Amino acid sequence: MGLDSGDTAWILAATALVLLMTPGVGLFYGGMVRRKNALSTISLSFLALAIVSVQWVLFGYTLSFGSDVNGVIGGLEYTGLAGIGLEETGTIPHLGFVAFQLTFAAITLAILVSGMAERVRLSSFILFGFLWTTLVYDPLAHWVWGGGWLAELGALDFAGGTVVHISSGFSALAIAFVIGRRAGFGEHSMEPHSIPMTLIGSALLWFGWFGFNAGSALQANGLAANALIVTNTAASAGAIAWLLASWYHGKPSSLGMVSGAIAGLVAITPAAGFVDPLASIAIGAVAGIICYSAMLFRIGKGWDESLDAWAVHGIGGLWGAIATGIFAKESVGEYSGLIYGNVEQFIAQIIAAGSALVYAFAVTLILAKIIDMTVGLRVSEEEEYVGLDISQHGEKAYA
Amino acid sequence: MGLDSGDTAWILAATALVLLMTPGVGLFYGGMVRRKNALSTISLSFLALAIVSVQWVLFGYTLSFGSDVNGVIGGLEYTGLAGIGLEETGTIPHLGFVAFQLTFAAITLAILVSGMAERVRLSSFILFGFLWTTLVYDPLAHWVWGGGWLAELGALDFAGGTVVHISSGFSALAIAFVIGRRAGFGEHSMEPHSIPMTLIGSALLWFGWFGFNAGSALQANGLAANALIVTNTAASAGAIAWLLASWYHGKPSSLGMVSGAIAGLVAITPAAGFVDPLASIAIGAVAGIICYSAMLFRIGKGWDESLDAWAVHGIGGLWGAIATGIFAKESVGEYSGLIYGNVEQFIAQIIAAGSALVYAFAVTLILAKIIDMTVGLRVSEEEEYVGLDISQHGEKAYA
Amino acid sequence: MGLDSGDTAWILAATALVLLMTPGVGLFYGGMVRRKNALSTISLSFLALAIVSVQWVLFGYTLSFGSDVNGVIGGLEYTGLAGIGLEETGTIPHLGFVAFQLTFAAITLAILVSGMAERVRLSSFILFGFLWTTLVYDPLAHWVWGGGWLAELGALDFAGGTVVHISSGFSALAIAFVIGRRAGFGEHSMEPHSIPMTLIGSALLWFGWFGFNAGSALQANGLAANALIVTNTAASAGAIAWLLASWYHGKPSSLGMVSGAIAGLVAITPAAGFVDPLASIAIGAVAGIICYSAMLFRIGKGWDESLDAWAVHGIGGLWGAIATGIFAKESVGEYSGLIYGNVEQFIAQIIAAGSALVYAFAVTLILAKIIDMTVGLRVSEEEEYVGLDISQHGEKAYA
Amino acid sequence: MKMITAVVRPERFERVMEELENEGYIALTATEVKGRGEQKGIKLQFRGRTMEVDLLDKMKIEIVVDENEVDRVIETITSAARTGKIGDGRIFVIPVEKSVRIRTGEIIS
Amino acid sequence: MKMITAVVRPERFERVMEELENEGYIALTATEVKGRGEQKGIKLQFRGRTMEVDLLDKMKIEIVVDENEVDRVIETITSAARTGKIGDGRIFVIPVEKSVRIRTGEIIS
Amino acid sequence: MKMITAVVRPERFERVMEELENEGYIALTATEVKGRGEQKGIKLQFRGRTMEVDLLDKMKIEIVVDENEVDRVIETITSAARTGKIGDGRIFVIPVEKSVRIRTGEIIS
Ligand SMILES: Nc1ncnc2c1ncn2[C@@H]1O[C@H](COP(=O)(O)OP(=O)(O)O)[C@@H](O)[C@H]1O
Ligand SMILES: Nc1ncnc2c1ncn2[C@@H]1O[C@H](COP(=O)(O)OP(=O)(O)O)[C@@H](O)[C@H]1O
Ligand SMILES: Nc1ncnc2c1ncn2[C@@H]1O[C@H](COP(=O)(O)OP(=O)(O)O)[C@@H](O)[C@H]1O
Repeated sequence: MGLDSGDTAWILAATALVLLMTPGVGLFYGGMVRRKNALSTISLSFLALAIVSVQWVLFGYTLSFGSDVNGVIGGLEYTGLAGIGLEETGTIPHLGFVAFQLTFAAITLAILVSGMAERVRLSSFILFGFLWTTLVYDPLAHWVWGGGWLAELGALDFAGGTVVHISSGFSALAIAFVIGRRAGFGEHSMEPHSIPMTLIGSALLWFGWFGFNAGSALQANGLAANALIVTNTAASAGAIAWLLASWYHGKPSSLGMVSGAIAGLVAITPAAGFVDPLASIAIGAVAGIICYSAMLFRIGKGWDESLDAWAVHGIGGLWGAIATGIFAKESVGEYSGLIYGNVEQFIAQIIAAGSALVYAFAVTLILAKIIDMTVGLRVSEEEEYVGLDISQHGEKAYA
Repeated sequence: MGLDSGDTAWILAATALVLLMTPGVGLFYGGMVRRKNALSTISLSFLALAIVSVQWVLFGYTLSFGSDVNGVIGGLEYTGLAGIGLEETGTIPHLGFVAFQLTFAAITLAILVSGMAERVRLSSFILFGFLWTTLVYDPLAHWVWGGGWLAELGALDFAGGTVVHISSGFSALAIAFVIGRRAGFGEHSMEPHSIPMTLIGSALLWFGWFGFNAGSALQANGLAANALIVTNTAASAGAIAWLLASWYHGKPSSLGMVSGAIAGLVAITPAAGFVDPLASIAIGAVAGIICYSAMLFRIGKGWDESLDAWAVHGIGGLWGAIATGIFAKESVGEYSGLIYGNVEQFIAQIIAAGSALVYAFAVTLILAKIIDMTVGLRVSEEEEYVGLDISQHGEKAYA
Repeated sequence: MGLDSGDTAWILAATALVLLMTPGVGLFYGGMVRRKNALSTISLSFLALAIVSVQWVLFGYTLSFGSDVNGVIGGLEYTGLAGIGLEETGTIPHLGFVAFQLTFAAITLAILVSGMAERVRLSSFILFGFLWTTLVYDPLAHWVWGGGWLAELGALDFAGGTVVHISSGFSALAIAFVIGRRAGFGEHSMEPHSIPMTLIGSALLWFGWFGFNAGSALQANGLAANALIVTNTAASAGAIAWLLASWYHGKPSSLGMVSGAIAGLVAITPAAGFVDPLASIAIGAVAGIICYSAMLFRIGKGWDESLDAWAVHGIGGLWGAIATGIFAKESVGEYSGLIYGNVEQFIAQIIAAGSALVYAFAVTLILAKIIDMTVGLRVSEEEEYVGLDISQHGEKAYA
Repeated sequence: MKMITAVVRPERFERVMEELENEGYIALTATEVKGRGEQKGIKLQFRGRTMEVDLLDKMKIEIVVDENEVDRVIETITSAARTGKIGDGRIFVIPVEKSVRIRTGEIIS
Repeated sequence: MKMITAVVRPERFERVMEELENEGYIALTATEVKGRGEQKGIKLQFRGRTMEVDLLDKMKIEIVVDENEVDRVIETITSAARTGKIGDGRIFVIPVEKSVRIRTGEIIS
Repeated sequence: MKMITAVVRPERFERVMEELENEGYIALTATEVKGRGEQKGIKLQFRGRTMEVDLLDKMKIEIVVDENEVDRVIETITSAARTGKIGDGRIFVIPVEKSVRIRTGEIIS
């Protein structure tokens, strides 16, 4: 096909947009924790970016996108990005594709912070993060996008509902189970120390998500534009739905509004290149309500999956995967879903989502358990009481 | 013409840039209010985005850009974006155009928050916002850009000086008159609770405005580059002018500096595709001084148009519309202005700006009055005293 | 060649990205100062942008990129951007190139704030900034990129390691020497008032740097993609390296982590179009360690180059210039470095970096001294005690 | 000497400062506090339910003066801070046994 | 009257507020403070070294009550704020010579 | 017992803490406050006019000690906080009638 400068311009811009989402998650989370853990929480996002960036160049990319080995993992030909010069893949530079995909791997790890916020040891997070991205993210990316067995199955995941959101959401839950509740959880309130910081994070996420979803078209064309507008619509519908649902139960919080927007964004992610704008209203609105309910369920259960990655990314991603199988419309992305009579697609979606869910949850549980039993995942009681900013970083967020 | 991937890449990126401006306005405003209304103020911007996004997909777009009906409104053929597939309009995807325009509609409503900040009921804002965008924004967008009567007249508005800024600025004033002054206004000082937040908002606005103005070329070409550089220059000249003017009167505040930048950005908006860089210095600098004077005038009058949308967007937009008629240069955008001897253009600009002003102000006044008399626009005295964050959202911004 | 819409789309987007870096530097610095100087510090970045933007249009661009006069400065043919219409240079609009380059000039001045933070007079900064960009930045930009003598010499500087970082870093040191230490420096601690603000700034810098380096390809192609991925990798390696180094010495601070990221970004800047991803790991990691050591050295010396522009930009830029001469790889950017046997390139790099360093340091020292002796560079003791926000701007950052 | 501790509405703080200054009482120390009065703050109606906002922002002012100044200070603060509505605040007078100026070390009694 | 000044853990502040309310002590003033106890805060182990975090966040509560209420208030606060671990805080009782309600100007007792 | 309330420059706070610790006075409570002294803060010259900055950031330290320790505490604070320039602050001594350790409920007198 040859390089297309327009497609390349878009993939470069989209990569920048998605890159910003990782610190965006950090701010989103950082505002929700207590003041004494603000820096820790934001820093773990930056660290996720730094660790995954280096790992991706060294061998993450090749594990994900190297030539397929038995449907489960990529070969090692791109180790250290060897042999990738300035040439193109499709209509964009191969290195542009590498960089774009890298930003997805990075943010996925950053989302996981939710399950261990305010209590994880810095050194253990680094170790865990490095292993998790290698053992969970890279295989999943290969299965779905790298020519692995889920791709073979015909499962659709436009921009990472399964690979990014189901995997991170359920992994966060697994970690939360292993690391245990924060001291005082359920006994006294743990109010967000700066909701404006969370709103800034949300703004960056909404903004970056245009790169996430519309960039996943890998071309600057009508499909990318479709992905962009359904992304925005689902976010809006999700925000309104969660707001109304929480209004019904009490006060319509601004935190609920942006959580709903993220829920909508998550749910539209796998569907963005397959559904039309009207469907995206439904997908977003249902996401807002389902994820809000999941959050209430989690709180009811007393699970301290602290910043709701499970409720928003896990459950939102699951709904998105299924919704793709429901609403996919041939004129948009060449595939049809349940409402157009295609049961098979619907089933493929469920199998893919379920497999990713089980794989991510199980491997994370084991990995977290091993780390916890060896080097220890959690800080000491005193360190937690004092806060991670001082105990892990020797810093205070605000003077 | 066929799809151009470069133009498409630019419109996608520009859409993302403008999208970020809406939360940007939220932060810009949010920093200026008192701590107890910080979340409310930021949230109203997010809500403006969510409401308008859904309305736009459902029928806002077709009211604005559907086939012309008597010069006043668009037809209904694009209801629910029906019939808009992946094909292009001009050289970009039709859905890309829809999304780009959407971001303009959203930010316009967000600017209006200025006139009701720190006292509007959340539910009434939602109702008001939905009606305002339908009754004021959509017709105006149609008149100027959708083939309506102002387009026929030959009025120039490159990126929305009339549609976005005059309309939102004067509407904000109308709302301020209907809703009344904040309790304690004029009696005790109401200091901005976080000017750094306002500066962050300004940074996002300046950044996003490149998409706003240069994106309005709808192509990635020399005209877009011209729009970009005059945008930056006018912002800079505006910042310097307001700074110096306020220095002369007292201390050169940072709030003044960024207000001047926004004033410059507003003023160059209608002109960006018609004037050259030297003219943009004049346009920006004059905007800084005029808008600063308008703010002093407003304060002198005791009007509580609280965050100066009228002074900056209304008056700045008016000046920009007129300035377009003065400085337009044929070699840039094919039209000539007053200094090149074209009186007609100058008059067309004044008619267009005046019509938009009157229409927006009058309809907003009536709409706000009706809502105020029925469901009530304003919170109770106690709710206002306690602050909207607690009374409307049940939240505190900072713990 | 004719205009390429894809290349143009990328240069427009990249310009927006780099634009955002200037307020990004403001936030990065603003978080590190004491609360009483927060607005002043952020505002100086905005002011740098405003001043340089106007100067650039008037004569800065022509001094840098006008036709070469004896290898030292550009001619005056583009004064007021005269004669630059909508036509292209290479494959992008000439005005796009002007705007892109402008953003580099602006951020360079903003970086300088480090050397005078918390004590410079607002009016003197404006005067200084205007003269510095004219006397130091414009000539250097001409020497390296505008066809001046360093370009002739064959020195490589892909995106501004020499022009932007060495020049600003060493100039900041010169100013720090002239203006003197902050009152109380070394006697009592001066803790950063908001590290989250610094982290937000870092996020914007990392994001914008993709435009800075990948935009410098001036085309949307494989080279741009290479620049983008090496940029991200070096940032990550720098963050990890500084974190580990500071961990070894005490606690791994989040401030160290992002300082390391910036160090990596600085160092990769001149090299981004010449080295491959594996080299960028080395360049970034070494930058993290060298710049951290430089910071310790500076503190040991009792130099109050307050926000470490010298340690991070000056020393990081120096290392980057040399590293380009070491790691340049023919298959990436057509040049070879020391490890591929090309000693000449290595020497050219050292000469160029050294010349820029000496020129910037010397001229800045003289300029600062003259301003200090005439109008005075520094505020009075009382003004410094009260803080620059109140004394220079009449404002408080937070109410 | 006595320490007069006044808890006032934040929006009246400026006026209290000015009035005190007019009366010649310049020196004072101010703290941002939160308070709840006997009436338990403010009650809001929300969808049929009543919601109480009990901790409201207040400013606390501490002024140390000679015994014979106490009444005038109280009067000044009271008149400047009063709105007549619930939440206007309290003034407490506490004995001070010794007062030292750090700059000189002198004891002010 | 007496001013009861209690410095408590911030995470116990809510509970103290509630218990006081249950006992009928509604009015109070609260301030965010930092404190260091006799044990010099909390010691952390870090790579073989000991690091002390001596200034910890606390909440200070001030309640002015009649003399005969003092013990009950102390008891209420003590039982609500106690965890039994170092850092639970202190209560100090200070004499108040006069108390004025700004809204009415009346002197309370 | 006495409560020693000192208002000091924030930049001297650390040093005061250290000196107190050296003298064996570990326990204390600190609050960020704003203060205005008799000299009405700091006067700045601005374009021919004088501008007053009257409310400046200060740190308030409260230490409750036995009566016989009072003078040594005052001395320690005074020497650590003094710069000799306007704005160094004040120390006030207030009687404390009772002191309770919440952790144990014991009364420290
Ligand atoms: N007994 C008390 N002890 C401590 N603080 C008090 C007491 N009574 C009132 N306050 C303080 O005064 C503020 C105003 O009290 P409130 O009862 O609402 O005012 P009033 O009844 O005088 O109008 C409260 O928020 C609280 O900070
Ligand atoms: N003598 C004192 N003077 C002032 N404040 C004190 C004093 N003793 C304790 N405090 C306050 O009480 C808090 C808790 O003290 P700590 O000694 O840790 O508690 P305890 O020993 O009662 O468990 C301290 O952080 C400090 O704010
Ligand atoms: N009479 C007073 N009552 C309450 N606080 C006071 C009083 N005098 C001084 N202060 C506090 O001490 C601080 C320093 O006072 P200042 O008069 O400037 O110091 P000095 O005269 O001792 O050098 C003030 O900002 C204020 O917080």
